[in-house]
Amino acid sequence: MSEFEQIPQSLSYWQDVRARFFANKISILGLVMLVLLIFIGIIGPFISGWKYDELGPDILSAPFQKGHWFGTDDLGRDLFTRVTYGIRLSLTVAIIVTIISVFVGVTLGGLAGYFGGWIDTLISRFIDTWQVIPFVLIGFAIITVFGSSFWVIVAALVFTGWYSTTRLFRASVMQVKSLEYVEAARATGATTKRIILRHIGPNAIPPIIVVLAFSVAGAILSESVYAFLGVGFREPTPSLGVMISGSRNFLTEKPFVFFIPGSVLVLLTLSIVLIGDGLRDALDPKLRGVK
Amino acid sequence: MSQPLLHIDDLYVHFNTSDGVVQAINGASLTLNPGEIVGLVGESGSGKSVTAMSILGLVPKPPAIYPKGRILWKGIDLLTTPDRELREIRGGEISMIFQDPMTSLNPVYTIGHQISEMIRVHSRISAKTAKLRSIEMLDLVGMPNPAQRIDDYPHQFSGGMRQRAMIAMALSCSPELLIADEPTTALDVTIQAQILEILEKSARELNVSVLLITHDLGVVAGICDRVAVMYGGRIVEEAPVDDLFERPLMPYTWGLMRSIPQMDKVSTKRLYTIPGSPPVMSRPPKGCAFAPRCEFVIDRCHTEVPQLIEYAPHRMVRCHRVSEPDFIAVLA
Amino acid sequence: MFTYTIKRLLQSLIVVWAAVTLMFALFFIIPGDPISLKSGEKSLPPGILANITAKYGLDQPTYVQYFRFWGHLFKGDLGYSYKNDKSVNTILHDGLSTSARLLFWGALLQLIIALTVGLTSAIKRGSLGDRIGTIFTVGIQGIPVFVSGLLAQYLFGVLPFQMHWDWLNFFKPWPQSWTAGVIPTDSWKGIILPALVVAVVDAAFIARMLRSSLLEVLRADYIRTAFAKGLSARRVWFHHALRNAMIPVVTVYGTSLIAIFGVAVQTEKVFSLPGMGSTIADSALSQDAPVVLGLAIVVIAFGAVVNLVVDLSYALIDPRIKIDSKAVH
Amino acid sequence: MSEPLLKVVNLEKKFPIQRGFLKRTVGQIHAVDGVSFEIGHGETLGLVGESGCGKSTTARLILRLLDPTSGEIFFNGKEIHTLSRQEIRKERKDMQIVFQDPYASLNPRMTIRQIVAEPLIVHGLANDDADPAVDEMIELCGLSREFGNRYPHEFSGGQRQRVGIARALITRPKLVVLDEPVSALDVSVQAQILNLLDDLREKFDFSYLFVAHDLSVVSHISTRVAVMYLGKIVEIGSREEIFDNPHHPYTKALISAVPLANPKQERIRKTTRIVLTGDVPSPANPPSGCRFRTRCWKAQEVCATSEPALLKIGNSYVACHFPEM
Repeated sequence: MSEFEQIPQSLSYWQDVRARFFANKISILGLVMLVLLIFIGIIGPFISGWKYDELGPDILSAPFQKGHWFGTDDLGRDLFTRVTYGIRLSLTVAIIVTIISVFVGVTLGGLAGYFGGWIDTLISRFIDTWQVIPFVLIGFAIITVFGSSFWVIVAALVFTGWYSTTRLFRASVMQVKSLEYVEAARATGATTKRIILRHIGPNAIPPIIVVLAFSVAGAILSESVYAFLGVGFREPTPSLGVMISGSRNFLTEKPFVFFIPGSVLVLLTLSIVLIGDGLRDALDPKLRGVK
Repeated sequence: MSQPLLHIDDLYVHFNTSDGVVQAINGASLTLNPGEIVGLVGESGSGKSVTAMSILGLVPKPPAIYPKGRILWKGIDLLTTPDRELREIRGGEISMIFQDPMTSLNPVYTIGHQISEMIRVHSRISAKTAKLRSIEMLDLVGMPNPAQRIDDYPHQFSGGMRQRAMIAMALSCSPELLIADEPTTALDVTIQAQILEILEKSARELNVSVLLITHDLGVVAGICDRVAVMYGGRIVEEAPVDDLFERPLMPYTWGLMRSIPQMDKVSTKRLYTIPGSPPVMSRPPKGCAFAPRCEFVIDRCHTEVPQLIEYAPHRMVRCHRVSEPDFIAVLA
Repeated sequence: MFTYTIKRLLQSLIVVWAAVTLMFALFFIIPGDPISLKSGEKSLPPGILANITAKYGLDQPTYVQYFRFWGHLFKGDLGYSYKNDKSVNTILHDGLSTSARLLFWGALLQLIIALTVGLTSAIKRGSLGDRIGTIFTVGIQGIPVFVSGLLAQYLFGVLPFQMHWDWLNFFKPWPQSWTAGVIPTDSWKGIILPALVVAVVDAAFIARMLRSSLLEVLRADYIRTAFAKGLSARRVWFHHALRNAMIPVVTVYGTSLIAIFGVAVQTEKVFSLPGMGSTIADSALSQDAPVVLGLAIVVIAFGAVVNLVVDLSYALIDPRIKIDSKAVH
Repeated sequence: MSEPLLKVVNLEKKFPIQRGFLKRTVGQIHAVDGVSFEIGHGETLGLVGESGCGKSTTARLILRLLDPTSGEIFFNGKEIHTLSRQEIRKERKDMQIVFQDPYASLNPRMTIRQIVAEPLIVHGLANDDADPAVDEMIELCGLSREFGNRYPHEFSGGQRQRVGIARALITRPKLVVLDEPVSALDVSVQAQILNLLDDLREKFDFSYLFVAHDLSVVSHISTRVAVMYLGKIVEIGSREEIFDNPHHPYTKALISAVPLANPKQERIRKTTRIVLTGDVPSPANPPSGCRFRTRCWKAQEVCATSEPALLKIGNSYVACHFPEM
């Protein structure tokens, strides 16, 4: 049968996704950037020879002088050590926040999407309400009431991020649920568990992965914004937002104090956004088979 | 004999895609005379819609490229006509209706606005006159209460009524040719009967030529004067409608006609089947596009593309074996 | 359209009520302690303590406080600061004009940038400009507003000052002692830089959205119909494609107008503008709950109005919405 | 005569129309309204009608993919309408469905072999997709077993529909519901699938419920035909009776509207063709009495006031006050 000869080599969905992700130069750039930043974040504190809160005699010394690769801040602390700690802190907080947000999103979104009815109405209206509150206000409110400890900040970030994951997962489940192959699976006599695990789950996951990436980037940004405004982490915690906030007074004379943590923060979020963008294209079933 | 209205001359249309070059049309030729209703029949991917859209220059370039061929409209090559002149021909001399009346009308404007817009682009008349003309056209295609319904939006109409509005719009500037691309495929059979009746009646009344593109041989049999069959990007057979159905000469046409279940000859006999699937046009067969599925294939079919030859007056066929008397006897 | 407007208005009121209640609950589950704010660390005699508690109504049960709170709200009274004796209305009044100017220009610039970039990159899709635009619009999403604000100060203040590029300097006269960028906001040139910073982040996002929405609409059947009618490309683009492409964009623009407040807070801090945003951030910092709550209510109400306007303009763009709602009644 | 395989009595399905902020129910769509029919062993019932007539809903109700609002379904001696979700799940071994869209009805993350094996695994008839019965069924449906490890997107529409048929038949069901199985396919491929269905019926002796809008296809495959209009069966009878001697005006108009691939005959048919006026009314607000009366050329006053019952005329059952004889 000659018609079968035209069929190209068979790839599973994930093989195909991987191939398409790695065919995209920009997403590879993002991945390389992120890996480098994580690597620096892990080893940096061990190789710099300074502690992040260690006050030194050299105040605002320029990069590559007196044993400070990135120079020192106004208290003489080593910027390289602080920035590498900053990467660790940003990523740790962002990953914890994302895990909790996705957990909340998958649970609430899944409930609303799969069962519909009054559960869906309730959850959807709650999200509508939540949406008219600008995200900084939620953080302000929580931090006003509870102060700014690590877990309060995490909670504030979850409260700013949960509804977008919920909304997206709800839409995703509803879309997959209405697909004909799910009905086909029901028609074969498959159990609800099997339908969720084999048919709905695997097909609702791709959008979650994209949300995951953007949620991490969003949490890093929000954390730094809270820190910058003084309602997040505070001195001497080496958050990138704290460092940038402290650099404002030296913008004229010692701009590197701003540019170093600033560019690290930008590169960190940018690399994740680029990966997320690449993932979105690679996971899009409409683009499947397109090289 | 007078000049043909439309003459498509050895047209090639290719698409540059990420999957390679898709050779949608590989040398299609077709002639249309004034007042004629011609059917262009083919399955999905045969290139029939691309041919139709190429006439009006509606295929986006890129990805489309035109390596070869001409589309002569009253002697002018539409492929090289500058955009400004082409725009006057579009809608003014040649107009088109599409398969899906649900999506072919802009959802944010009223039907009246969309018809008047077309009229006013092609003639210098006032908005008021254009509106009156729109109502007149809707009345012609059998829309009830056209004066009121003209201010309704497309989503307030049924599929059949939208297709009527599309026909009214297409005929509003008195074109000489109407291209109908699968005009009834998305409609129910009782609505299809309405639309075909209106299409034929208004075309004959206004003396408009029609190029009717469809996959349904029944639709073609009902209203066409002449039929061209397309397969794998080429016209494989062209004949007056009675001749084609009575005595198909190309194995594809022959097979197609025997593979459709016939309601008037109720029988549980097995249908004739053409094996395999239509060709993938990014990797078309080297010789005759139908060769891999053909029951009567000979070696030459795989290596050499047959020419479209005039087998008898007005009967064009593209098949290597058409000159063998025995072969013709088998098909009959 | 009238019934639709009324229905949407009622919905907005319910949402505002719910959001304000949510904020109220957050603040008064664990009431902020005005006493310690007023007195510092000193312990007060019980009589004075009771007076202060009564002044802020904190001796009442929560539901009484809640109803009083709404009662005051209806009279337009947003409460009193714990920290100083100013009313929240006065505090609001002080910051409102600066913030309003910033947000107005920011939102306007945002729309202009988004439309220009989105449209041109869709029309010239695949061109070098489009590709640069795409990289730029993706990249900008990775830059927090306070960083771009400081960067703007450096590029349009510090650098021109040091290099004597006066034409590029937005900060004339150069401040005697540079702390944060103090910018003369009363001039047109003064507000444009912070407004640009406010505008640019979401403008990039909306531009991307508009681009993909336009490209999708251009594949629609009715666009093909429009070309087949003999319309010019310009007419098809602006009359037929743009209006349909705006339908999803309007929603995003609405959310971005709500989020713009968060952007404004950062911008005001970076440029040391005396607006509502800085006030609310500082009040949060000093745990001055009534001020945060009072200003938050104003912001939420603003957000609800924006949502309402967006929904109504949505109905104006897309006739399917208002007509469907009419069909039900 | 023995018990029929499937017996449907007075089947009804109403869908609520929900609107607004709190999703209030503002009306009902009466998709299926009192449908009764039987399918005998080895028989093929064609269910025809235009879009929105309720034919696909009927098919889903029989399989309990949708729960009926009221009515009874007897299948293979069991009362399907009373079964719990657990019990109906087991019953699906004996009643299967093939869907219209061969692109949407196959899970893109599963290989052909996994898709075809799923019903066996679900019903505990096989442990995994390595079961020889799977490859056998794949080949029986005209696909090569080497392609069992491939994914649906690599196949053409006709090939995917073969996969859908293989999945439906692997448990050797007694009843197979075919919901527009060939309407998404090209003409030349459609014949292949129709022949395959014919062959399989001969080999395994199932009953088919063949749902379609295309009368030519239905006339080819069915032994009996039921015609639906706006949620009701207007005529049901043997294939020959329906096509040679239709009694209901709607059936007559429907048959007359189909264009035949025969120019000479078409020219004659065109002069006598019954072209119905107007559109099908909304199922949310159907006409009183006979639902077809708004488009019927024979409608009288009585058609608006009283609903015609399905009565025996000749060898068919017809719901009309003024049937054609």
